[in-house]
Amino acid sequence: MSALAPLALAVPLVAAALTSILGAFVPRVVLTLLNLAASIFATVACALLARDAALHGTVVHWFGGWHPAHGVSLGIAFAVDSVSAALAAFTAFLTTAAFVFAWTYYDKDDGAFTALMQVFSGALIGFFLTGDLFNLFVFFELMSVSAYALTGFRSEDTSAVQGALSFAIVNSTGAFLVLTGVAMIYARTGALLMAQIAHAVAGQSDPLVVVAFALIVAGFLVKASAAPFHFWLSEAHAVAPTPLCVLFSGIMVQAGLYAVARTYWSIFSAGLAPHAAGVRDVLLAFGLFTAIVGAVMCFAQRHLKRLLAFSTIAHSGLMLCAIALLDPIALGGFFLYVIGHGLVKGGLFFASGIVLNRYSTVDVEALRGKLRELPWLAVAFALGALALAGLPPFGTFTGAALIEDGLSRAHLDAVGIVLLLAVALTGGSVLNALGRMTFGWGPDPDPQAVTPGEEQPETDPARGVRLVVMAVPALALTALAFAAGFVPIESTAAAAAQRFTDRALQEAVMLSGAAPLALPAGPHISLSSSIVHGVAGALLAIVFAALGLFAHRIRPLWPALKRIYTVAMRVPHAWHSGIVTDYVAWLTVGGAAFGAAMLALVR
Amino acid sequence: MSWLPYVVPAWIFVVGLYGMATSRHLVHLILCLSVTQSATYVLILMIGYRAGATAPVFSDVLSTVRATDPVVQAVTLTDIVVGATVTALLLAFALRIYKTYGTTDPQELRTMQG
Amino acid sequence: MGFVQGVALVLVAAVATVVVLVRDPKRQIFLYMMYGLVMTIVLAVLQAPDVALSELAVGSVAIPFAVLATLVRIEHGRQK
Amino acid sequence: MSPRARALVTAAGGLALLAVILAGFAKLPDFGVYLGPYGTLVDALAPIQRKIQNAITAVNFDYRGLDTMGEEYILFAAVAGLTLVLRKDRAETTDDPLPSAGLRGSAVRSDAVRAFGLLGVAVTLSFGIYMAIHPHLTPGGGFQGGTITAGFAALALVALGYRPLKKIAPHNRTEPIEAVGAMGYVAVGLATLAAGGAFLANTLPLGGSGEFFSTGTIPVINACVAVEVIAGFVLVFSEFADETRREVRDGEESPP
Repeated sequence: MSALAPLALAVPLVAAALTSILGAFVPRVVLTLLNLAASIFATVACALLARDAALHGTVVHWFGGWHPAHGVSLGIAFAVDSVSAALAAFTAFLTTAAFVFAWTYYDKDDGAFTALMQVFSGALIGFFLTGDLFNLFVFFELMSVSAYALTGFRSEDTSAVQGALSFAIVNSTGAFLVLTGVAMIYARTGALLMAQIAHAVAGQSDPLVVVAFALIVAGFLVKASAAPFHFWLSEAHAVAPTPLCVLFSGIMVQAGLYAVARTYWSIFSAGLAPHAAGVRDVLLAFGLFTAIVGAVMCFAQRHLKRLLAFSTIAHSGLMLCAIALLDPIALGGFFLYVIGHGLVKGGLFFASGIVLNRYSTVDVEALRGKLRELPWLAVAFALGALALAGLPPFGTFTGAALIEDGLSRAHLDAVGIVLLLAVALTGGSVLNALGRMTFGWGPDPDPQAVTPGEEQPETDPARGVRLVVMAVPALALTALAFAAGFVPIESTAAAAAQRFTDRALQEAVMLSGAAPLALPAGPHISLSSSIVHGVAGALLAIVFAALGLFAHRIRPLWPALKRIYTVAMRVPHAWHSGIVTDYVAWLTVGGAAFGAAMLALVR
Repeated sequence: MSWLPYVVPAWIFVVGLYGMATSRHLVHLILCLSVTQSATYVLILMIGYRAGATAPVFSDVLSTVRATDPVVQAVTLTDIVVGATVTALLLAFALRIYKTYGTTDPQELRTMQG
Repeated sequence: MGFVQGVALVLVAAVATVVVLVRDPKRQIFLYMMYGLVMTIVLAVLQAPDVALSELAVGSVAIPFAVLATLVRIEHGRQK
Repeated sequence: MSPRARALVTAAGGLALLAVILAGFAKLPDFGVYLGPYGTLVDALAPIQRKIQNAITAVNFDYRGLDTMGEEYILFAAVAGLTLVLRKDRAETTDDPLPSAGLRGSAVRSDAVRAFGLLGVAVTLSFGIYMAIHPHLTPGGGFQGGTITAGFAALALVALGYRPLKKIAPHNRTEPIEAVGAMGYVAVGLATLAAGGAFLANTLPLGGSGEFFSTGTIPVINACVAVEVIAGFVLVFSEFADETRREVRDGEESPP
């Protein structure tokens, strides 16, 4: 069974190289089928690993056969628990959907796009499965570099390369922060295997450990697009090809958050557990700030892909809060939310890809009334919007319910309300855009407003079979997000998260060769009390959308309202200046603030 | 105060960040990024250094002289080569931006505002 | 810490500062090549010959080549 | 932000970050003290376990071979992205081709330059290849040797001009070669897995210490890395050279 772990990584990588070698010689359909087969294989392999890890405990593969001796590891290991395998499987699944969508989406493709997508997917799989800190960094870099290359891929679009450059500069800097932290902890422990580092730093919480933790987490938060490290995300999403956006918003950002959880639970909790309250407060502050910034900016967008990107930032803030609680049930909620949100956001991005393909624009104002031609697409958008707001039974609801449970147990109900407003606002933003695109509602666009850069159509408009091939993944993901709510998985997820946080068992399995344990039965969790919460989110979303669409009809109030809104939005707009050097400045300030807060509160 | 040498990589890291944030030319920005990256090489190799030790390359007979940490060197080695190709990728982006907008000043590129 | 190592480390920090503060890439690239050489020395005195060789090839040949090509192309565009 | 505000914000943030980082660095072991155990063990075990003289190579291609496999693919992805961006660009941009300027130094290339260039190419090439194929014995290996070998491409461009390089290494040949190098690495891992060992297990005979054919799979993997690195850098150099000499297509050096 443990051979499946390296295969799940190797097969996509071999497929990528083969695609690049054969690209010029074989017909495109062969390449697509090859890559679909590789992605499906990776999905199945990771799903089997997840099942095996749940039934029999952590699956460990020692690369090169270098089993540790006397508690010291010479090599690298994949330490596959049910959570990491499930996220890897979800990555491969989204990649499969993206390949289906891209099949007819691009008229021509010399294989480079497909090959890079496959490398990106393989990097994410390795990132989730590895149990070695430096290896985690290598896959982090591989994921990043293939993502930069893919974002610059559509370089016929005038702004694509600029988005790719901002993306690359900010994320590379984040990676250097991670590497600095890794080097520091290596200096202390002389180990790179997570379990071994944890063993070595047990009970230590001096400034070296705290700063190393802060730097590693800050670097991963850049990928997770936590404010004020988030600026690159909306630019990368605005310009990246649609199938790629699905992976960016659906799993890449969440991979950064996963790494935060992994770093804390598998390594640093050994030393920082007595100071958990400090860690929690810092992460919670950044998470809340991110959720608010993302939601507010989301509502202000008229470029559909940027709108969805800012909604991802808001939801990333919510997920960061879930991790920040350092509570196994909320962590289980985070894992479920990743899947639920990934499905919903994937469906929304595919839907906007269809809009872009058909109308050559994703500017909401230019699309006024157009979506009436495609009512099924409008319905998909509406369902996605309500799911973003947390309406049961969508998958996002289950995750949010567990997170909310954790918040109320920590007596942080006020935080829960702010987060509810934030996600409702992202749902409202999509509904607001939908009302304009479908019925032409809403005030006339402000002629002085900045018009988004002209979008180049990614390809010729698709009709007939080609449109169906694109519609299938869009509708299937939304349908799956709906169906996910009926799977009674919350108790298993909590049990898996509990196991994820069990550092002592990980150390025993990895270092002393102890037998891994199957997942225990999870705690009983009742979701019914959260239904009110979820419905309230959806209703709030409708209220927000109505405000955006109809507030201008309240004649006496409208000028004053508009003025307040414009003035209030001046600061966040100025902050998102589009200038990469500003982003580096904010990254410096944010990194310093994060590190200083950790130093001050964790003692 | 024996940690004083570690001020060097910390300084290079921060000064590189400062150069990036105040840059007025994309090529300058990319070179500053590469300087920031080089701070990590210095740090990592300093951590693996052992006073009086030789490089971890042994001649025919196993010497009794201690050697430095080969792990940090292996890690840095691959990183340098990879860093070079990433720098080249960024330069390609910069060139493309120049051809599109006719400017290399990052502060004049604000089409993504908002 | 040996004398040679101390000097090399101070030198590399100083050259890094200069490379960053020289704003004109056409002059900066030559300083950058020099930085590559100083870095090679630092890596060598840290007993890392393999890494030093890589840095020499990358910092003094590969990156400057790509940068010079980019600058030539940009300069050509400016002249028009 | 205005440039001045940005500089101030970054300076303040940078100094704070410096303070944070130094607060952590202050607790590092003193410079010159390495506590281990990872490196100490590898130094002690590599010559015995792998009959290898260069412990760094043992880490790169054996103990932590998976890291290097990842790095190979980073190289692959970066080069693929770079060629995509630049090539697409040249096919689409409409601005005038360059005049006769650029890195190759123009049409007036004296015989002396050619001769020295050739000499340089020969020396770099042989030094680079020597380094690339002896990683297990001396300093050097696929990465270092590969970059230096590829340096010959840069020299060849400067000294001889563009067409000789294109003849030796046309893009449509270099790109698949690069991918083959990357795939070869994974293939070694898959082969050892199929043979019943772990992924990237070193199952070939180790040979005697100091022999050319020794250390098991390490030379095989090293060869893959060397191929990938050389091809990757040749592609980078020639793509950037292409940028400076667009006149080839319609100018002096077009084929008769």
